[in-house]
Amino acid sequence: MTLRLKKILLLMTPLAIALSFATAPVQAADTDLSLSDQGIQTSADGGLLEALMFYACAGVTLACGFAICLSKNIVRMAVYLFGTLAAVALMYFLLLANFIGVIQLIVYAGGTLILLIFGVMLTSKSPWAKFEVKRSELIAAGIVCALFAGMLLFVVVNAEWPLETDAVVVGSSMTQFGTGLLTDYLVPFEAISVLLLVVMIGAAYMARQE
Amino acid sequence: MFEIGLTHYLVVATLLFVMGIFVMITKRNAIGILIGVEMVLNGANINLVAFNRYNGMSNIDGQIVSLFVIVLAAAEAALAVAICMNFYKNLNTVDVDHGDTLAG
Amino acid sequence: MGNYEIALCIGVVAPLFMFAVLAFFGHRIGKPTSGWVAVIGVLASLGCATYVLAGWLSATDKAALMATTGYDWVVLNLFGNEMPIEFKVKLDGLTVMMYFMVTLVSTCIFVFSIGYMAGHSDEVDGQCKFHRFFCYLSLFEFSMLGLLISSSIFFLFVFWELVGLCSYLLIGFYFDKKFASNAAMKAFITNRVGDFGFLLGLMLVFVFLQTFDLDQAAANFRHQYATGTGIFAADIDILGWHISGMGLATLMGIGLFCGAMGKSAQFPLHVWLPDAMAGPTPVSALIHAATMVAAGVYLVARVFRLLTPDAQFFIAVIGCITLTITALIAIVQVDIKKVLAYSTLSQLGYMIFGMGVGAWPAALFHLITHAFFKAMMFLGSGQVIEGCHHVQDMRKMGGLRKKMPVTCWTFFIGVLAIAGFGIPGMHIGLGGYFSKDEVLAVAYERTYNWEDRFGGHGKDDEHGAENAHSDASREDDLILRSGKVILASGQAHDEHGTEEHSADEHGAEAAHGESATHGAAAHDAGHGGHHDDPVLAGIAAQQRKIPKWMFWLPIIIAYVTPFYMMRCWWMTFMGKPRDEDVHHHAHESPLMWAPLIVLAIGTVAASYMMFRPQLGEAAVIASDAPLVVAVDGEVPDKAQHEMLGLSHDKAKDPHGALVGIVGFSWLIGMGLAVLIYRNGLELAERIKRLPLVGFIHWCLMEKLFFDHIYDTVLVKGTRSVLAGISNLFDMLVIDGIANLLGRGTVRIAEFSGNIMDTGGVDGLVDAIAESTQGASEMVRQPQTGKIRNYILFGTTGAVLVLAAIIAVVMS
Amino acid sequence: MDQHLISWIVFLPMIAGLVLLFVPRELVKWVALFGSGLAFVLSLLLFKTFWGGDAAGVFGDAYGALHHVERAGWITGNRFSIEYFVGLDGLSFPLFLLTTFVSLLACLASFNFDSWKINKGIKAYFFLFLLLETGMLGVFVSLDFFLFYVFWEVMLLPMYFLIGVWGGERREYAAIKFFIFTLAGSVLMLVGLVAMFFYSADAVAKYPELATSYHDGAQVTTGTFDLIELTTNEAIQKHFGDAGTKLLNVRFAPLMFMFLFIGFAIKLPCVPVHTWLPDAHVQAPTPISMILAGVLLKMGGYGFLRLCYGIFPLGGEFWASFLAVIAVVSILYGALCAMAQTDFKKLVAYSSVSHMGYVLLGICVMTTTGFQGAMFQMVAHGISSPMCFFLVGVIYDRAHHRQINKFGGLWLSMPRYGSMATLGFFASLGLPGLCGFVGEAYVLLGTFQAGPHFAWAYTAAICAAFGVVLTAGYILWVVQRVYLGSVREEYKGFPEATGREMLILAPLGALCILLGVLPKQSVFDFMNGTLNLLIDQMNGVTQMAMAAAGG
Repeated sequence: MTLRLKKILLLMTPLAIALSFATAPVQAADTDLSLSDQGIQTSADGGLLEALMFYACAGVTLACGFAICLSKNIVRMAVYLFGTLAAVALMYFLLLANFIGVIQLIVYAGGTLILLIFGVMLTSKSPWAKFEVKRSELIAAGIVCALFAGMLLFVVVNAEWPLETDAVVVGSSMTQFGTGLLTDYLVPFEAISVLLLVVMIGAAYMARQE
Repeated sequence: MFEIGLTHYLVVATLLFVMGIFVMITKRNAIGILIGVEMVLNGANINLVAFNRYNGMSNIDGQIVSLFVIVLAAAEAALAVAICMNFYKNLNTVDVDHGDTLAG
Repeated sequence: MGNYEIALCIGVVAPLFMFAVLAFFGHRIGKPTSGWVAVIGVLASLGCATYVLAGWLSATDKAALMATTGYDWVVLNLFGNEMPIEFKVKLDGLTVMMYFMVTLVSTCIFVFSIGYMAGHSDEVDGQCKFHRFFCYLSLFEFSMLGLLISSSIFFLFVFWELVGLCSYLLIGFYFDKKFASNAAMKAFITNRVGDFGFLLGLMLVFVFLQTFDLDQAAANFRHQYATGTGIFAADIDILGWHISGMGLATLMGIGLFCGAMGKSAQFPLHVWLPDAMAGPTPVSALIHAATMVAAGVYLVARVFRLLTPDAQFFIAVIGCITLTITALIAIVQVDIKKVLAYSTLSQLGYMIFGMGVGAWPAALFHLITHAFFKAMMFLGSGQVIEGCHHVQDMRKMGGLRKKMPVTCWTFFIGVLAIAGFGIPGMHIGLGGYFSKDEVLAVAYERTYNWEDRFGGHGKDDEHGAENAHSDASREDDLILRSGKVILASGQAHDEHGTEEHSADEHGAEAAHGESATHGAAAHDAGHGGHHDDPVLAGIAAQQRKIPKWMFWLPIIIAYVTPFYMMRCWWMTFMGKPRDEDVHHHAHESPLMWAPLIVLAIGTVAASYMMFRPQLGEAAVIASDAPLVVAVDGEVPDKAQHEMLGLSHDKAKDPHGALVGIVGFSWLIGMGLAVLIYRNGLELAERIKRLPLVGFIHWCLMEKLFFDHIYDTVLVKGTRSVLAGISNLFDMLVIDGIANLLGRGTVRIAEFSGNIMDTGGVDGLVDAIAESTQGASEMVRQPQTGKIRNYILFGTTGAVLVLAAIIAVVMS
Repeated sequence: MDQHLISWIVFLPMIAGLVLLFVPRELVKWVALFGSGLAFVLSLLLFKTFWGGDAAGVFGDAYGALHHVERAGWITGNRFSIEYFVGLDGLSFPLFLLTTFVSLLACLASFNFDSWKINKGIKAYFFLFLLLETGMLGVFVSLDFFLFYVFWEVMLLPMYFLIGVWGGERREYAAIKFFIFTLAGSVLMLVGLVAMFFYSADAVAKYPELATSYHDGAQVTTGTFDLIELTTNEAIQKHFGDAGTKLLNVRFAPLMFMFLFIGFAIKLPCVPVHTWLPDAHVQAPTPISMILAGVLLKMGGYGFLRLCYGIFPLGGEFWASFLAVIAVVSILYGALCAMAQTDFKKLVAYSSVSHMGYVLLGICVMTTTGFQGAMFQMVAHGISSPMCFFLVGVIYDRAHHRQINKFGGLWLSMPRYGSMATLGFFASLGLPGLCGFVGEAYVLLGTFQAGPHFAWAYTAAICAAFGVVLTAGYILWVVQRVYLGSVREEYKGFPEATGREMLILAPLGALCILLGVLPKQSVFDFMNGTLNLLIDQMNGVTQMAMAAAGG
């Protein structure tokens, strides 16, 4: 099982990255065009190509998530997690949220994941340390989660979402972010920054050797 | 089928979310739990972004919120790893099941 | 109460008095004296007996001697009527003869026992059992005489049991010996089995004949037969077995006979008698040869009038079987007392058989002669055993004739008597020659001459004429007898008179009210010759012909008997001594051989003197019953009542018809024995080695396996299986159920009790506290402190909330 | 004194019991002996009345024929009156006398109290003993059902303690078993008591014209506990016997009969409620076994005659076949169980079951002879079985065990005792000339003559007669194993029966012989009158019922 997932992962990841970079310029071009106040109509649906890419990303995301669920080795989990995060990032791109996608790649793949690996390295005697879980717990968790998933999917599928699919992309997302952060979302932004500071100090304090 | 809509993303997000929960429940390694948390957050993020996208992109509130989420996730990760190291220092393990000294 | 009754009663009570004396003061009286005390008692009885006998023989009107007054022992209640159980002295020819015989024999035996027990009494243990022995003997004497004089079946039963008790005590006299106590127990229980039948008969008599008095019962029986009422109209279910009328009457007869089967050890209850030889030899002589075992025959003679043809046939069959098998077993016995025991059984079989075929006087005659010579032989054997220091094995004996001549020759007389020694054509013979052969003759009549005999009397007469002259030497005997016949018939008439009278009384008492016809009916049944013919026809229709084998088996045994008796005698006294030691000790003491001589004389006398004619007269008693098909092989009817003494002239001389058959059986049998045992046992041993003979010998040595079968099937079956099972059932099931109920109740009590206790207010408080605690416990349970569990619970909660929401939305 | 003779006899033991609480320990047994002895002597005075067969019965104008009557209101209310009403008739006199006699001997038998395993509390023992005697005497004399019940319970409790405290190894078990069994019976009796009271009230209200009382001729207006009234009053009998009278929707007479019957059957005892008997007997000390076998069992039979058949003859008719089955089973089954025992005392106990089966059989066929036989059997068994139990007790005192198979040859080491033992066991074997025989013979004859009325009677009589053989079997077997045979080493030096023991055995043995030889003078003359009257009464009721059914 895990072997096959590994192969899928190895096949899919570079493909996904390539595709993402293939689509990126289009966006960039848009941004350029938007500057000249005459937008280019782009329909919401990217057609077959978009579909294929979505399925690829979804597949990689879910496959890696599943692999995380199954694997017992913490290092492998971290690797699979990287796959997940990357695939999610690509999905952001497909969702026309390039900035978020980039942030995702940088912060998660770059920061958090490394942090995790370090945590692994520092804490476990052997990086391959395994902690067995009782089968009963597994079954219980499986059942509960299956139910949860089932219900959520039921809701998700059956709900009528107020959609405006004929949406028009206007302007660059970066400017919108800038204005947004400094106008509407200034207070949360500041709070986050303070929080980050506090976290940095706290983490340093906690992790230090006395 | 090839008309990818909101629902597709929501399904993926849901599954990822649930998988995260599953990982949180079934992994005794603190780092493992952290990984589960990350998955959950990612699932949530997918939702935010997807709703944003399919609400006509008139504004990007969803993306901003998801940005905040990512940041918080990073902070949380940093803090969590620090906690893990403390945990390891005190109990000489990262098995969260040994962290039940507060249980009555 | 006439003198004779008083005399008889004194004769009965005297031994009882001596019994009391010995019981209480015996240990003080001391060794030889206590024996003489007992002898005084029995001598008193003998005196009374002689007085009564003399009076009886000389009396002209015997009916006047019959007891009239009685003593009401208890008063039963039957169907609302008073029914006394009366103790009345029975005074008739039979009683007088038996009484005299018993007292005479027992006197001799008492005297003998003094000498005998002198050697034996101390071997039980340190203390002297001498007086106890005579104590028991006196008690037995009392019971036996009481049995003889009791005129009611109920008292017959009472004394019946008492003699059984004495037999038990005396067989088990050496009760420290296991075999002795076993034998005693076996004897008593076997008798009890017979008495069970006796009780059944007793109950039937009580309910249907409504009296226990023998004569009264006979009268009622006759009346009921004549009128077809009472038992002949009865129709009852016993053990799910429907039985009525004549069948019920037969059952009654057989039931009464069962008692006799027990006491006189008839097949299949014969097993106890050989073992009873464990008792001291005088006891064997008195109880198990002369008197008690003969009581069975006496009982049959007494209830003869209540027997139906079928019952009689049954009796005959039993007797025939018994006399055959026991005689065969006797051939192979080596213990001298065992030989005598089996020969006793065989002779008892002859008597019972005689009763069965209707040879009433002959059987009783044989009883008396047999009592004499068998007692004599037993005492002889006792003499031998005593002399040889308790050696009973004949193979160790031999050549004792020089050491104990008196014993030897008296014993020889006994052998001759039992062998039926006699010279046909001359009036010379001993015991069996007259008594046993007469039984055989009657059997012959019943077997071959019955139809034409029953046809009519004319035929009888010429038949009688033709062998009337065959034996001139017994004519005088006949004359003697016929001299009494008139009296007999007169007595018969008066007896009927009394019966008619008592019958009337009974009619008055009886629940069913044809008392008017009753007396008349009894009268007719009693005298009326012309009335009898249909009755007789009815009987003839029912009565059975004796099959041929039942005639020929006794004949064959008549050849076997002399053989084994002669064998016994020869092995003991003749030939060369086989065991020097034994032979050396052998001796005999006057105290012990004197009684032998008396008994020898008695044996000879009994064959000739008054017994047979007296019994012939007494036969009137037996014959005046409707269902008795034959007395002395004759149909009893009016004519016969007068003719009784004479009427059976065919049967009178056995050797008229049977001279060729049994006339010289004694000679042949004894001769054969002499031939085989002439010089030692070698020839016998060689014969024994023949193949088939060997097998037969083995079977006979094993007593045809009766003991084994009874012991395994009945005794062990009852003791181990039945008793064990019921005991287990009792302990496990019944007691178990009881305990179960008990415990169940206790449990329930505890349960409800607890509820009561904690059901109060404080209990309520406790309950609340407990429930709170329990709840908190329950709540506390999932607080494992494990984060993962919390997540799980949280998720579960989410799932539930979501489910709720979905449910609400969907609905 | 004379007009209160019975009360004196009944309560004298209790008075003695109270007295002995205040005397020094060594005098206690003598006081007890004096009490029971005086009671016995006084009861001998009763012969003055009963001699010569003048035991005219309970019934008819029979108030005068009940002897030594004492009656006084005890608990009286406006609706009911419970009287202290005692008296003697032919039914109770022999048993009354038997009770005083056996109690005296039992008291004598307890004289070696100090040598018992449990010899503590001699005062308590004798006090309870005398209380028990009072209870038993009271049961036999009381003619008021309520009083009867009270005495019944009074007798129950001391027995419980006597077994439970001074008994053998498993005494508690035996005692509680005895108590529960008997109590179960008496509860049903209590139901019967109440029901009979109220139904008698209905009866006198229903047939006032018939409800003339038997003693003063006045009309009975309320319900009554008076046993004689219940038996003889036409109104009550008519109402009880009426097919329409129902309780719990069941016919009254059979139901009530069964209630009372069960109570008495447990006491008798008969299969299958007999199992308390072997345990109680085996565990109880010897004197108490004597009392149990000699007197307590008789209360069952007495109760049958006095209550069941006196008041509910129709119930007797109704259940006759059922009772006969029980009786025959008891006879044979008890004998077989006895045969299987290895414990001497248990064997005697089971033989009691067998003998009491004859009592039930004789009663249930409802013939005069049967009743006489049953009564005689009770008296005879009351003589022979205490003797047997005491005989067992004697060797138990010497050998300290009761294993039949471990004995042997005792007659050699103890000749006098051996002779008495033979006498006693042959008496209970039913040998003619001894007391056991007459009762059995009467019962068998009485049963057999019931044939025309009950078709099964012939079979029952024959099966019962077969019990004679079994009885001989087990008695002779045990006699052989214990008394005959060669004496064992360990029993060589056994001391001969002491004077005290012979003093107990001799009267019993003498009575065994006397009753066997002169049954008429010794027993029947005293009770025949009453039994005849009882039978007449029963027949009258039966005919009345038949007439009612016909009309």
